[in-house]
Amino acid sequence: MIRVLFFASLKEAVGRSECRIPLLEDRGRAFGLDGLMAELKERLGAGAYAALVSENVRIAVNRKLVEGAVDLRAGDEVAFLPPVTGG
Amino acid sequence: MIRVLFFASLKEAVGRSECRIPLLEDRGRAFGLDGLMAELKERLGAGAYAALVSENVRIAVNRKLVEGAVDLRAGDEVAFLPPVTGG
Amino acid sequence: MSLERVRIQPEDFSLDEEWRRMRAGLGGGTGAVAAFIGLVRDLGGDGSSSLELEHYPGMTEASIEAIVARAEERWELSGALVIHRVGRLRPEDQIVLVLCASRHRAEAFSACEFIMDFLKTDAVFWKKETGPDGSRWVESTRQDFDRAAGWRQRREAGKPPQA
Amino acid sequence: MSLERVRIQPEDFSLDEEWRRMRAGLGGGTGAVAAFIGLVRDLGGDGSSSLELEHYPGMTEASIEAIVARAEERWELSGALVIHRVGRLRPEDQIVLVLCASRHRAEAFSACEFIMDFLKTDAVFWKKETGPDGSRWVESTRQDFDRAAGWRQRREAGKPPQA
Repeated sequence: MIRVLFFASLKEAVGRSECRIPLLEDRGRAFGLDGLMAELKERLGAGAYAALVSENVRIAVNRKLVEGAVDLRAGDEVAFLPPVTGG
Repeated sequence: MIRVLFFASLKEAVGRSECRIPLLEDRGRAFGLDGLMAELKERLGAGAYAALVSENVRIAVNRKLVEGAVDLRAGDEVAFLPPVTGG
Repeated sequence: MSLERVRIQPEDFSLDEEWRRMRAGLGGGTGAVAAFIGLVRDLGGDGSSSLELEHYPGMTEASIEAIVARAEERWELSGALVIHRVGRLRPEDQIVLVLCASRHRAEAFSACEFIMDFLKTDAVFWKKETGPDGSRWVESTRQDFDRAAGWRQRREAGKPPQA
Repeated sequence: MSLERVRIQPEDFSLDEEWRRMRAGLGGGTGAVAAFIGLVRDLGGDGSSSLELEHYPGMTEASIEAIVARAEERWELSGALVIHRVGRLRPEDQIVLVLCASRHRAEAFSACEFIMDFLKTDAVFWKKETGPDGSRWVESTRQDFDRAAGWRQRREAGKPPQA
């Protein structure tokens, strides 16, 4: 299971602060961020999905920012972060 | 009477923190800083006087820095200030 | 430093308490302490506005720890502390405290200002302002990014360039 | 500002008390408070050194008032306070407090640092250090004069040049 978190404006766009996505395998290929995105698109609908993929949204896996293709493992925490305001 | 104050290293050089000098008039001329210096030279001795006239000593009359010739009036406070250290 | 350096909390903080705690851990070589307190500004001027701060527990602390660590690489600090509040804040509330101790004042001031500047761009917080014109998510300002960029351009110890 | 801005005293001060007092007088437009505390450094490293501060009552306060007034001409401050101790101080004692409040952090930091820099060169104090090598009257350092000169060269609001 992957824990997915949405913060700030994304939490409002998605309508919730988190969801859990089962770890799916695609013909032996590891489940990765791309698979997660496809799954989220299906579950959250096009409007919320559009917010998640807007260009200034950053993704953190286990609280570290990531870019590009990332494999996910059971228990991973994936967070969608809109631009931070700072302190 | 003029109140004369010595601070910090000058207090140590003169051996006291203040003295009082009577307001003397010189043939009708107003008593000024030059008259005060002459009076201090006589009263304090050459060693202490040398400290007072060293180039980095500043003089304040009634708590304002002065330069050059200044007339003094009864009740004036003349202070000899070595270089300040700052806060 | 063994003392905790970063704290995120909904509660208010006491400048004095934090200063006393830091002071107890300083050696005799510390001559300068620079402190910064940020207050919530009153948007509408009538005290009715508010600010909601959201954070990502764990990641937010790490983002600030990284800023403090960069300051410590740059200047010799005998103490450093950042406290940031989250949750709902009102105008005039204290929102952030930064304390930096060093041998001389230039280092303490620079480190404190450096940390505040990077808090504004790199710390993982989201702020929602509610003022007379409704609510909006705040973004870092152009000026904030310029100040942070100024520090990056000057890798050597020192000041950011003039705004 | 109606609040007293300069205080000379032999007694220690409380950062919190001064901050609470200033805060009570600030409006909702203040977003930033920069503070500086100077501590007596331990010369010999064994806590046996001491510092004796002499001042000229009246003239010392006026010399600091003039520095604060210059800072207020240069930056918009909603609060400014300088407390300086005199008399015999020991290593690690608090010696000076500067508090500056403003709308934004850049102004508060700059004003606080400006005041500290000019306190070092223009404030009417004399310091006698007693350390392992005996007593001596301290003079402002070359670096102190350079920092003050840097501010003078930049009459516009802003930072001193790099050291």
